[in-house]
Amino acid sequence: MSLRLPTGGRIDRNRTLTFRFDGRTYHGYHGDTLASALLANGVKVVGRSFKYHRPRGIFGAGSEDPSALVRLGDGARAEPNTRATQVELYDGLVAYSQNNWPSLKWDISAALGLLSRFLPAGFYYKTFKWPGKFWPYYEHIIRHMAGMGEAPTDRDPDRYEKRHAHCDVLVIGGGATGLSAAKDAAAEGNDVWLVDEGIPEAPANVTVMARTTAFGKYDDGLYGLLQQSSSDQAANAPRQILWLLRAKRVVLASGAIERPLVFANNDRPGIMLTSAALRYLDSFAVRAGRRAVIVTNNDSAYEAARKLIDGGIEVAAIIDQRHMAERHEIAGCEVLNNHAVIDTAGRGGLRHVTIAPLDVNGDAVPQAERRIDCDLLCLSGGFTPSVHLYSQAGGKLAFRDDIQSLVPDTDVPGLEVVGAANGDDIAQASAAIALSHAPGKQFIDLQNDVTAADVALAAREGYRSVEHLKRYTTLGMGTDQGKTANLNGIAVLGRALDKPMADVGVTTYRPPYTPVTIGAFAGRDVGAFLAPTRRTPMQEWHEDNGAVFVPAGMWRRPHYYPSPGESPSDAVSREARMVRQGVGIVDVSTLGRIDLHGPDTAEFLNRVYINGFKTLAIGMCRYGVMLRDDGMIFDDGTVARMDEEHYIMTTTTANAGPVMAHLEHYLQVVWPELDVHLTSITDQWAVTAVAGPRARQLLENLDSDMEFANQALPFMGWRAGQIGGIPAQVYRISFSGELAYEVAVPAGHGQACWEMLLAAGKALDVIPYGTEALTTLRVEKGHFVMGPEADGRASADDIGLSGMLSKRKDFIGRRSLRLPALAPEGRLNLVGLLPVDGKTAIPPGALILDRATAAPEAEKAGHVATAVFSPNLDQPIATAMVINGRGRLGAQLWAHSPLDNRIVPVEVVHPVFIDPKGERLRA
Amino acid sequence: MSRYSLASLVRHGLTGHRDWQPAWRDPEPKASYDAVIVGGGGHGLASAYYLAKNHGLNNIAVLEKGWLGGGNTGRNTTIVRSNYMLDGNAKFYEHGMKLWEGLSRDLNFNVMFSQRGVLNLAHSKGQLETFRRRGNAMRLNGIDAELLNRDQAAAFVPGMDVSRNVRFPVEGGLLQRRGGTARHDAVAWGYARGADQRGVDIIQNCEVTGIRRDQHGVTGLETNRGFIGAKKIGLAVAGHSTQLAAMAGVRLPIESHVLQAVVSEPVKPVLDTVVTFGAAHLYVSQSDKGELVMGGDIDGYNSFAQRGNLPVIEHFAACLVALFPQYSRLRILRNWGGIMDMTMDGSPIIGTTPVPGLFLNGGWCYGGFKATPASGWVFAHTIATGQPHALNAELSLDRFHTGRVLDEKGAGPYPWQH
Amino acid sequence: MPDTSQRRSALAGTAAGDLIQERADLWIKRVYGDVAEIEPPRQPNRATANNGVHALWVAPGEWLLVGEGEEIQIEAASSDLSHGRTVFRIPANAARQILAKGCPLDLRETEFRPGHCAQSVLAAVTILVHYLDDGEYMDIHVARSYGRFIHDWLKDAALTLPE
Amino acid sequence: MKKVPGPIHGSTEGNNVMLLIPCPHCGLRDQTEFSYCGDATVTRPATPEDADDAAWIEYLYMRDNPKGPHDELWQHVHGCRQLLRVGRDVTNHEIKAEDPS
Ligand SMILES: Cc1cc2nc3c(=O)[nH]c(=O)nc-3n(C[C@H](O)[C@H](O)[C@H](O)COP(=O)(O)OP(=O)(O)OC[C@H]3O[C@@H](n4cnc5c(N)ncnc54)[C@H](O)[C@@H]3O)c2cc1C
Ligand SMILES: NC(=O)c1ccc[n+]([C@@H]2O[C@H](COP(=O)([O-])OP(=O)(O)OC[C@H]3O[C@@H](n4cnc5c(N)ncnc54)[C@H](O)[C@@H]3O)[C@@H](O)[C@H]2O)c1
Ligand SMILES: Cc1cc2nc3c(=O)[nH]c(=O)nc-3n(C[C@H](O)[C@H](O)[C@H](O)COP(=O)(O)O)c2cc1C
Ligand SMILES: [Zn+2]
Repeated sequence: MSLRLPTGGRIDRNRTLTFRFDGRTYHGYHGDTLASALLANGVKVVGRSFKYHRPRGIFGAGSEDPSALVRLGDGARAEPNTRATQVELYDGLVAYSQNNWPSLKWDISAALGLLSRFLPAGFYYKTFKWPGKFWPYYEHIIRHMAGMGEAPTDRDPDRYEKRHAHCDVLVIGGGATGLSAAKDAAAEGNDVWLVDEGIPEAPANVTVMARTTAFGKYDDGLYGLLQQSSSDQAANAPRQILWLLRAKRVVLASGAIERPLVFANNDRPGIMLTSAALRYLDSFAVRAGRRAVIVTNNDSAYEAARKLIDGGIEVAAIIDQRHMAERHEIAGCEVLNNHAVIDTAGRGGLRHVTIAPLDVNGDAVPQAERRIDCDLLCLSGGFTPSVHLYSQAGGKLAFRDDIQSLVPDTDVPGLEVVGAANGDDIAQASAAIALSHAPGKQFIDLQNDVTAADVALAAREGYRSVEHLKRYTTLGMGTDQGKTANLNGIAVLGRALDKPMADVGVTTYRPPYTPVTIGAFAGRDVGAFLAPTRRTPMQEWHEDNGAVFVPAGMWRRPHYYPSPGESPSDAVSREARMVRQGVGIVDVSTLGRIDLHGPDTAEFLNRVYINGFKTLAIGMCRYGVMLRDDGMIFDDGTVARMDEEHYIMTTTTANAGPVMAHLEHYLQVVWPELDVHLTSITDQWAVTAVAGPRARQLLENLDSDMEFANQALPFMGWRAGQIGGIPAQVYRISFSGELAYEVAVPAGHGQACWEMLLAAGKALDVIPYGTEALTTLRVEKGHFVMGPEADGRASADDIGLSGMLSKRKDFIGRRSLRLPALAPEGRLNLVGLLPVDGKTAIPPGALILDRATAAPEAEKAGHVATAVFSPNLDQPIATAMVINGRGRLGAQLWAHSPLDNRIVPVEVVHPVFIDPKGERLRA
Repeated sequence: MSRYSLASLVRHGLTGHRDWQPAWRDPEPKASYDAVIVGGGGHGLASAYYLAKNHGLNNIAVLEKGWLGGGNTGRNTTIVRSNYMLDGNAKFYEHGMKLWEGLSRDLNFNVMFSQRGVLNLAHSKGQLETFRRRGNAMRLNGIDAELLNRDQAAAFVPGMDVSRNVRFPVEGGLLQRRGGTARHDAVAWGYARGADQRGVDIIQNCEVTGIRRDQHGVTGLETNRGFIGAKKIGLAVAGHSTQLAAMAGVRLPIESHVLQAVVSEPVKPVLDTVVTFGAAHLYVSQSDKGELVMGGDIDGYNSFAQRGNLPVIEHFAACLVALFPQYSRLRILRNWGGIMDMTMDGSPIIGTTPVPGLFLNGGWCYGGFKATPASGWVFAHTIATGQPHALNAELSLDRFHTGRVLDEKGAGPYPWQH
Repeated sequence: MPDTSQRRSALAGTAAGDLIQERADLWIKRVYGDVAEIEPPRQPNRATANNGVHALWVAPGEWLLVGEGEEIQIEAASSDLSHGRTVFRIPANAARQILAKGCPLDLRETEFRPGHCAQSVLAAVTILVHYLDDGEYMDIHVARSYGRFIHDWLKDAALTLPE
Repeated sequence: MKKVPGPIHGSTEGNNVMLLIPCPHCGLRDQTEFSYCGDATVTRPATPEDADDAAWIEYLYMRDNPKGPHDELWQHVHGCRQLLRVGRDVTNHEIKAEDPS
């Protein structure tokens, strides 16, 4: 009879599926897992272990399995370290064994096993230190030996989704306990969700989520669920869905996981958990072996034996480690009490086990050992309640001696643990280890190859805390997180330290319960959706007209608009020159705009800016600078007074959000008595700056009811009217030092306005310019900006703005100006720099030293803030922050850029290079 | 105490490893010590080690409330670098880098310091210029730094997506080749073993609950294992500095925040360096065991819970997939958090306090693992001599009283923004 | 008064979808303090409607007026946001499924009903969801500069509907 | 005139004390709708000019940073944009139900 039974199981025998493992073709049925199908085909070895590269087989039947890890799929869909026990079989599935070379059967690194006596836990801490330079080579070898599967090298073609959901009751686990809890809760009229890693029964009025793991408990009743798509799912369906479920009440019915027993060579393929062997029979009609031995320390083995026998598996013997007066009887099966398995044999599978009686100390008596032939050894070491999510939720555990396990001990609000997860209905068990002196390795963690000897060594060397044990030996740190290993580790450590298990403690449970795909966590936040992109009302025009873009926060702003064949720097120089000589327009819609309404607005502005705002007249604007309370410059911009109680503030692009939050904070928390309403209106307006000596001419060419002559619209004035039928506001504000206006229209008319401006300027040779020309113009004019000059460490005085600091009122940050650190002496000042030779570019990001060579101890005099080529001065210029810079005008210093080996002698000059008197902007 | 070497490993291998000695003793606390360090993390242990080694003190103890290295030393993303811009930080961290380079041999314990390079990616011209300034400052401080353009960055990190049509294209980056990673636990264990060998009492499961002082200064500590006298006390309790300082009546410019980290399932070597994504906050490297180790921003609110929430993890994952779309199918294996001292200027505090005999080592924010050797070195100096070392002179607590803060990011007194 | 018919949509140049319609014809005003002309909801998360003008609670003492026809004149101080927002109208059932993919609001029918509104976040962008009284549609408001991004996002999220 | 509402009362509905942040206006909302704004007990000197250096430094830089209940400010940035005072236990992130007062 083949290993597959003719009847039974939850498989569909009418749907035969073909799959390949390590290049060979096999068949299975719909409803199989990869593991059950491999077992049915007699495949025993499916991979190699982490450290010693020992053959590894199928050990469990679900997420607890530490060892049946394969690579699923090819190419971009390859998925390393996949647990064969949880892969639903589908037609055409391909899988490969891992961690072996050249093949699963003949693995070179398995030779390491021979050296293993010199490679105990933590061996790498003790060696490879000498000679120091060799470490990279040693490390290279260690890294290649370690790792498990291979990561894919191509972009993941699949789609992942994320969903927010809410329910009254979440039941985790669809076993008998979970099902009845779900039914009860639904009967009470609750909105109930039931999730299970497998495919549970589906009661009425319950939202049942199959193939769904509750992987983590987070704050606010939030549970992370990972739903795996079924192999039958539609092609465009997401591969996995990560649910963010908020449940008012949670029932944890996650069951218990069977524990292995510890003895020499307990890792051979063919050795598995008894519960797994039963699952393969029940669910898949697969016999995990033909002739079995069961080794146990509890009563559950006997019922299991009957079921195995019923399923057609010969059970040669039950080896019960317990010292019991009475022996259970099972027909056709030898039952031995007070015996243990002390060794196993077989290459690429199991041939026989060696058993021996135990002495009074629980140690095996080697003289009395004997062999039993079998190809399946079922381990029945008791059950460990799955308390992971309970522990993540902050629940505390207590050790229960009768079942040799940790169980929930304290209440967690909103979370109820029931069934086997709570330690209920679990058979009494004795200790999971019976020590033998057989020479073979006694594995505790089958994935990370941690043995009982490693645990004992750790204890001997002082790594006695259970957390030290874990980190020194890597016990429980594999992809299964020690679901079958940790309790046995605690038991062995307890023995080594001569401590009861209850006093050993347990390592911290952390999410995820089973590993969660990175793509699922990323969900929809991939590609263009990684972060929002903002568009100005004129974005399309910029795109259609060849702008090169630069990121500015969430925006992408035109950097420059190259003409055909023009280099970037030529384009920028042309744009900056054209503005100074003629007229240019630039999209400044990204600047933050805030509407302020209310009777106390003037008072509020007065407290927010360093300069006074009470005298600002309707129809006028004022430039202002804001500080943080620690005295550092926070932002700058203009405020226009629209009406008696209505003002509009502009902020820098990057700070639009932070300034709004800053204002709200002071308004709501510090000065709640002020009656001011704030609304962000950045998105309502499209704003174009028109700058250059011909700016007024351009505006006058428009079809508008506004007048732009100096008397009608003076510098820092604003007017409202219409342009070509569009309502508009025109502000006479300049950041370039030129005659300039900002034209604001409702956003939906932005592009039309932009086009009208270009048309009106056509005869004037108007050009659009980008942010790089804007930078060039403002450096020529000596304007600081947030970032390069005011980098969060600059005071108003540093930037040369002390004249603006009002002496007549208090304002945010004023008090800090009296702190010793803000005394002017020794601070960095904003200055201009010119190359001494008049032509060498000043390296951006250069440090300023007062000598030509950089001795390591050289005191730094400052740094270059913004360096540009000025087309209007026809030479490189820069702004810089220099210690006591204002006192050093005319001095020669050196700009050092060791990154690209440049040293440029520079002269410190006043930062305003063009029109220091401001005649052009008032023209 | 036997030395660790290949020879000793072979010798013990032949005898079944039965004769290895404990890496450190487990002594009962004495009634009093010349100096007591509170906190058995890397910093506390390194301080004790250098107090013994450099300053000849041996009547000293380290008190740890839990297990050695169980604080942030045991839960960080292990990045070691000295790529700081401001002098006060740069010189200090660079001293640390030099100590790292000889640490395994000095401790006779392989801390697996791996100088695989730390690459900070830039995604705009502006960001690259900021890096340029930092790189130049580093070079002038004698620290290695290279500015990579996009092609060089792509060559340095094979497999990274440097295409133009992505949300945050890579424009280049700042590389410190001498930067890298180290085996975090080994650092704690190596220092503990070294200190123990020099006579330091390392006392685990000993929680400090109070600090006693008289008019002259500190006199000792209340602990769950009784009173322990001490002439000098050094606090190195990352995350809990405010609590311990408060026991002596000292208030600090520090808030505790949670920083999370995650590891993926282990895979064969795919990433040979440390990469940080500049457009949002993510750093990633691959451990010698094979996991991708990732960290990023703090959760952003005060916390002592040592665990965080999902939004941050979702963000790590999104950033990783942006940089390495091929890692999307790998899985997160574990996720944890650590409680960190966030200072008001983002820089650490090491030095004296207003209470005579009480010294503070804290405020490490995101970055104290790399500081471990340097921090121990200068803290030992400060405790032994009562005066700060030249390297921690600028890292004094006093700087907040004058406003002379050391704000690398210019973010101001909002710790959750540093 | 801006002529809404000539307003250029933030979505100009993109393909329109069937499911997700832009409401380009609305006027929108944020008003502060007492509004005599219309009875605004006193309760958060609620909207009232009079003669085609909806008043949505947005903050204490602040409402959003959203209208389809002639813009009503009001005495109280206000900020015009007619051009500053992009509004999507989506059949309620689809909206619920789409929003669940990125917005943490509890939009279950039992919780979020016609005449309700709520401000929240979707893909890191502030949104306002308004469940129209007819029970058939939800309006989703976003700042105009994010209009294209959110449109793309919503369309992409709708690709796999129904599930 | 706006005021910062007093301490907020966490919901104990369904026996589920949670970090869903209770906005006194909008109701229980997801944390991602909010931004953290620091310790609410820090008070800015009413007349900063009269504060001595020590008092000003206290306000700017020094924090209690209690390990336990923490009175803090959150702003409902993606909602009504109000700043709220929230009592949260920073050891387990629970927002405490407090007596209405
Ligand atoms: C997720 C994460 C990632 C990080 N990544 C990096 C990185 O990549 N690179 C980097 O350089 N830094 C990183 N850091 C920061 C770094 O981990 C820390 O700055 C550093 O480890 C601090 O070391 P320490 O010895 O000061 O503190 P810890 O290791 O935390 O040691 C302090 C010890 O004090 C003990 N203690 C506390 N209170 C008491 C008491 N009352 N009595 C007795 N003992 C007490 C604690 O139990 C603890 O063991 C990261 C931090 C985290 C959380
Ligand atoms: N003989 C024994 O010692 C023993 C041991 C265990 C259980 N049992 C018996 O089994 C019966 C049923 O027990 P039960 O219902 O408590 O447990 P169960 O093991 O039958 O069911 C638990 C279910 O939870 C699922 N699960 C666990 N963690 C999950 C997670 N994080 N996400 C999603 N799904 C998860 C599992 O896939 C499993 O289907 C009980 O009556 C008990 O007597 C007996
Ligand atoms: C660099 C590094 C690598 C880690 N690798 C693993 C790992 O491979 N497997 C694992 O389970 N945990 C790994 N961890 C996480 C630890 O298990 C643990 O979560 C962390 O040290 C925090 O401790 P705690 O979870 O006990 O609080 C790693 C931690 C660090 C810092
Ligand atoms: Zn709100």
